[in-house]
Amino acid sequence: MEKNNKLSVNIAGVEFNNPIIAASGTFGFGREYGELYPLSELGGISCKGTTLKERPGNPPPRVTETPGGMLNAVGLQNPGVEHFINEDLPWLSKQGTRIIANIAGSTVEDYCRTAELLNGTAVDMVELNISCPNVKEGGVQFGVTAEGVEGITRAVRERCKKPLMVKLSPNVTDITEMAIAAESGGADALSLINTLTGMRIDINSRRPIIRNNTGGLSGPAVLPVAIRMVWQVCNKVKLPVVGLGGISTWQDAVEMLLAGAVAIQVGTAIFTDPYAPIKIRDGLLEFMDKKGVKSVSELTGGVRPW
Amino acid sequence: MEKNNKLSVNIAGVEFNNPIIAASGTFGFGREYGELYPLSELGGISCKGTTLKERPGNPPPRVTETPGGMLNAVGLQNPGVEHFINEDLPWLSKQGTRIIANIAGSTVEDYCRTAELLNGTAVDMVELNISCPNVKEGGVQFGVTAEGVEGITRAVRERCKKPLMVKLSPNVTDITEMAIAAESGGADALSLINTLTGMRIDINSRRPIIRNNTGGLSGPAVLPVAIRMVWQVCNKVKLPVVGLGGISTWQDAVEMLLAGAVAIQVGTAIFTDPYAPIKIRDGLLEFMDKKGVKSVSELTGGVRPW
Amino acid sequence: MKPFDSRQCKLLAARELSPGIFDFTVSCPELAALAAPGQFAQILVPGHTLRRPISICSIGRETLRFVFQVRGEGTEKLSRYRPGDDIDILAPLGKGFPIDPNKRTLLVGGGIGVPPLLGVAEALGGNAVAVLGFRNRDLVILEEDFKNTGAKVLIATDDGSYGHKGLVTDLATGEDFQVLMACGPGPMLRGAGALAGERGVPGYLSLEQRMACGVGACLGCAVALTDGEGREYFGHVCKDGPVFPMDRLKEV
Amino acid sequence: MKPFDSRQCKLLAARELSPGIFDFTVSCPELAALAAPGQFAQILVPGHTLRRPISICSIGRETLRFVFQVRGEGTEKLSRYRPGDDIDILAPLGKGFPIDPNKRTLLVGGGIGVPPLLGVAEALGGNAVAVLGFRNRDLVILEEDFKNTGAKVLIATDDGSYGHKGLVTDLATGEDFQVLMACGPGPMLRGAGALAGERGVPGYLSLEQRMACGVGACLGCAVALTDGEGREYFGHVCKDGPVFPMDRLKEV
Ligand SMILES: Cc1cc2nc3c(=O)[nH]c(=O)nc-3n(C[C@H](O)[C@H](O)[C@H](O)COP(=O)(O)OP(=O)(O)OC[C@H]3O[C@@H](n4cnc5c(N)ncnc54)[C@H](O)[C@@H]3O)c2cc1C
Ligand SMILES: Cc1cc2nc3c(=O)[nH]c(=O)nc-3n(C[C@H](O)[C@H](O)[C@H](O)COP(=O)(O)OP(=O)(O)OC[C@H]3O[C@@H](n4cnc5c(N)ncnc54)[C@H](O)[C@@H]3O)c2cc1C
Ligand SMILES: Cc1cc2nc3c(=O)[nH]c(=O)nc-3n(C[C@H](O)[C@H](O)[C@H](O)COP(=O)(O)O)c2cc1C
Ligand SMILES: Cc1cc2nc3c(=O)[nH]c(=O)nc-3n(C[C@H](O)[C@H](O)[C@H](O)COP(=O)(O)O)c2cc1C
Ligand code: FES
Ligand code: FES
Repeated sequence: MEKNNKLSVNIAGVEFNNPIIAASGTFGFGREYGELYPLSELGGISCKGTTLKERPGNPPPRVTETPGGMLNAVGLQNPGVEHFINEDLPWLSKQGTRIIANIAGSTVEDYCRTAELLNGTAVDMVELNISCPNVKEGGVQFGVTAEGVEGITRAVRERCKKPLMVKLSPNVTDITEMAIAAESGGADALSLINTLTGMRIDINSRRPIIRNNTGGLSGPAVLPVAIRMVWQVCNKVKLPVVGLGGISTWQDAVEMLLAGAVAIQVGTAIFTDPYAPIKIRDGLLEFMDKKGVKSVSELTGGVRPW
Repeated sequence: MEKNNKLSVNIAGVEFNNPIIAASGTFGFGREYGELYPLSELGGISCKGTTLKERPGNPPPRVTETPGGMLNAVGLQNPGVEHFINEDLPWLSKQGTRIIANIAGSTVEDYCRTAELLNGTAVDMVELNISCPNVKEGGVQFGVTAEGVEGITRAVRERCKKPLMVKLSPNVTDITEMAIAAESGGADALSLINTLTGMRIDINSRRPIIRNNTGGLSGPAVLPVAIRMVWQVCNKVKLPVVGLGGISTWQDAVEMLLAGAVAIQVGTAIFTDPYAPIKIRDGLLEFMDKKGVKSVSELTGGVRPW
Repeated sequence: MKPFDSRQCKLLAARELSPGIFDFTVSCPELAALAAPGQFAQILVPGHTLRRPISICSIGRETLRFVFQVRGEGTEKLSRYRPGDDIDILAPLGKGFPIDPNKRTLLVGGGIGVPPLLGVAEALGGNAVAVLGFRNRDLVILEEDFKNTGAKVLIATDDGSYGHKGLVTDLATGEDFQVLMACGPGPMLRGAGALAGERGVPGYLSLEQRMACGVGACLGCAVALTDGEGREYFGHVCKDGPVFPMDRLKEV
Repeated sequence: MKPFDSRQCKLLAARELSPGIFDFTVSCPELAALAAPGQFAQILVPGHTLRRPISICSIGRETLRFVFQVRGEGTEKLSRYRPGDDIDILAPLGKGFPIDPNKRTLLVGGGIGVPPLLGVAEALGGNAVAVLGFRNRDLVILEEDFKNTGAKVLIATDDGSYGHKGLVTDLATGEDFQVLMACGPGPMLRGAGALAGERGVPGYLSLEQRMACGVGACLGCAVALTDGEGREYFGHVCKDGPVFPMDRLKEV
């Protein structure tokens, strides 16, 4: 797609051709869906979460369906950040889209070193995943207290030369506290939401369907929670917010922008329809044309609360 | 329906004919759905939340649909506990089902006085709603900190002569903390979950669809969150737990029992199908017969985690 | 006997009346026997948590007729049903119009608010004047059906492409009536209410609100009412309405 | 050219082969042109977030055939599709069986694991022995289809109501083969693996796992594999499989 100025957005100094970003963990490193459309059609790709060292991930089953959504407990399976830099990034960086590295770890130092290794690379932005609920030491412990969020954000901020986006967990009492903490810690942007922790049980075997017992809920079911949290956060912090969670149609994307997001990520919807991000982008553009909206940023925060 | 011992359950000393209870706020005071089937078909009814004084509720719209669920912000419209006692309870108590009074308030003293007024009545159990997210002073402030939960539970416990069930909010970082706090405060049972706070926006008017801006998410979408929370809570406290949130089929009910619930409540599913509670009860019984389960309590907590 | 119930009803006939407006006749002897004009049904669209409220347009001996407009996902899916399919219908719900065939009745309808008045015209057995408004000629629906009831029928369109150009209430100028009943968009209801006020006759307005249960149990469909003493409170469209005496409404 | 894609495919023929087992032929020239035996499709059931993985049973010039069993909500809804309906299919996915028509191939199939082997038999052009197991006579499917490929076909049932009574692997006793390919329930796959081991021939097993993307992007469908040096790691059924050389599997 040619650059369309109506759709382009700037997030923490990084220019995105359009506000549609593939969500971390649902799009791999772009190779598979890259068979279906040029990745340059997307504003950006948030890559599968990567860690300092390779991780095997959780035993299967790792995914299952739920009403209007799904659970996953992949457990951060990934070949390690160096493999990402050497094997995936060279190809990815030639695809004409923005590359967001999504990083996770077990200790603050892990996070920092992972971020450092990305400093000299073609990555456009780092997304700090402090909210993965599916690994024992997957960072969620950093993501559910204000001190934890601020601490890890500050530590990574000091060693990371890329724009830093902090991805928040919805499994908290007050999401705005976490957002404020990330802001204080020096985040350049926020993304939310990650998955809500859930569980399903096979009534015949009496086993949890997900081998990890619990997994992360995503998909349309969580959309209202995501819209609410983005709206609350945007009322409290000045940082640009990338909204995600359950977006599967262009209407959902418009809602998310109106709630305050500068851009959106699409995750689970891609499993239902691999072309979902493209359709969302096209629908958004058509809506803007119909409503005479000149730039997608005009939609951001446009909700008029009662 | 005749008493069927296979299905009967005892919750905090109260015998229920079967473990299917209508959830508060979705079944009014029983009169409407009582036109469709004898209320004695249900194990019990948790009545619409009542407060010390009459409350007008929120302006409309109060409800809307979401993917796999709905939002509501009724705002505790109710005629006050004395009206409930004088006008609804006499009729309700003759219907041959267990009556749970769901109470809310703005101050601890409100809760206590409401509970006291119920002491001498035909109510079988009191459900403490400390988790209504849809009113400014609807009790949610008591439900999201351990101190708050323990404090209000203890205060009401002292003045309430009925078995006391505390209904927990899912909008917290760690539901088990709230459960433990309710246990310490003297609760006889727990019910969970209340609604997850969510939001939808009309993309044409740019207005939140719910006049209260945010509302509570319920329905199938939340089932995996509810199953997870009940499972977590049952691993931490000894109290009987009544599970609810998204149950719409007998399979969902079995899952909830396996996760640890002694009984279940059905809410939003009634809007989709007024006969849902009856169908769930019948399906549960059939499943038990097929599997040779002699008493529904055998299912409680039967999940075998990995 | 149950005053309402949910049933699987076979769709007997389906027709697109005008672009995006569908006319369904379903077989439901038990529900039809209970129904009165102005009541509504809660129609289940599988896969959706909330049923869709749709007014009863006309009541046959064993059938109900519904006319609905595609507005979103639910009505869109419904419009794809074909004769022979089963539809899960919860009906009849709410309070309809207080019909008195001895009183000359002005029926004021606008757009998709027109269908619920057809059952009223039928029940009035000719003692009605129906003033019906539409955006343009292509959107005019049910004119013949109204004429067949024996009612006097006057049509207005916004653009004048058919009938009178202008407001539907204009059409009532020369008419005599003892009671007014209206269904349609807010501004039209306000106009109808004003008209009833001018003429000093009782007015009944049919309202809409987002609903969950449809039966009065959830308190979802609030509407601000005033009681006899001017005290305000929230009533409910599904149980206290959808038809309200206009003097009970806090605002239209 | 795209190696896989999602398309709206018209259902051409639908048949219930045995109780609860359905046989669908869909029109999809582009996808059929890309498909190989043992690959699978991700079929969308509207209203469901995750597609359902179903193996390609047989590949026509412009069609694909799927045989599936109703197991839950998704397959139940799918079974109600009628010829003329469109089905959204993402295919062909994964790695199929490594077919060499010059090698005598033993096909070991059990129950709903039988259909994916039909395409293999067709591609082998007669150089196959198919040993197929079912619970009982009523559940036997595709026997004629396998015979029509020119393969030798032997049937076993658990209760002996048709063919040999007992294990499907028993049927291979007198057979000579250079490679073994199997699809079916876990115990049968283990038996087939053991058989290939005894005979010292390569074995290929088709596995199942719960999936989200179906294309290798989400890492949902993990399977424990071992590499050449015995090091263990998680591969993925949708991309590295569903067909695996048995010596790569950590366990069956
Ligand atoms: C008592 C009553 C009678 C009605 N009679 C008719 C009729 O005869 N013909 C007709 O075409 N329409 C009628 N409507 C309006 C009709 O209910 C809505 O157009 C319909 O619910 C829209 O559903 P959707 O899935 O297409 O839209 P969506 O926007 O996808 O619906 C989302 C949610 O909002 C609700 N909703 C959206 N618009 C309305 C509305 N205007 N009123 C109430 N709920 C709404 C839906 O029911 C659903 O729960 C009536 C409404 C009420 C309250
Ligand atoms: C590569 C592959 C090929 C397959 N080929 C066939 C085939 O040719 N014919 C056939 O009848 N079945 C086949 N299956 C199994 C088929 O995918 C499941 O029976 C089906 O997904 C069940 O869906 P449901 O909605 O009926 O069940 P539900 O239990 O309602 O499904 C819930 C979720 O679990 C998943 N699921 C449930 N069982 C399985 C399973 N056994 N494998 C993978 N996911 C599952 C569903 O896809 C869905 O996401 C295959 C599976 C795989 C992985
Ligand atoms: C299979 C799967 C894997 C995921 N892996 C990651 C991950 O590695 N890092 C991360 O930050 N989020 C991960 N997520 C969360 C998503 O990026 C996203 O926050 C969440 O799914 C909500 O968005 P959605 O409803 O659009 O999917 C994963 C989600 C899924 C479904
Ligand atoms: C319209 C509506 C009104 C509700 N009112 C109350 C209430 O008054 N008190 C309360 O404790 N919970 C109330 N709830 C929450 C339900 O009792 C229940 O906890 C929640 O809906 C989740 O269950 P469900 O998914 O089965 O509906 C209400 C829910 C709905 C949908
Ligand atoms: S919709 Fe439930 S009270 Fe009217
Ligand atoms: S299902 Fe996504 S990697 Fe296999």
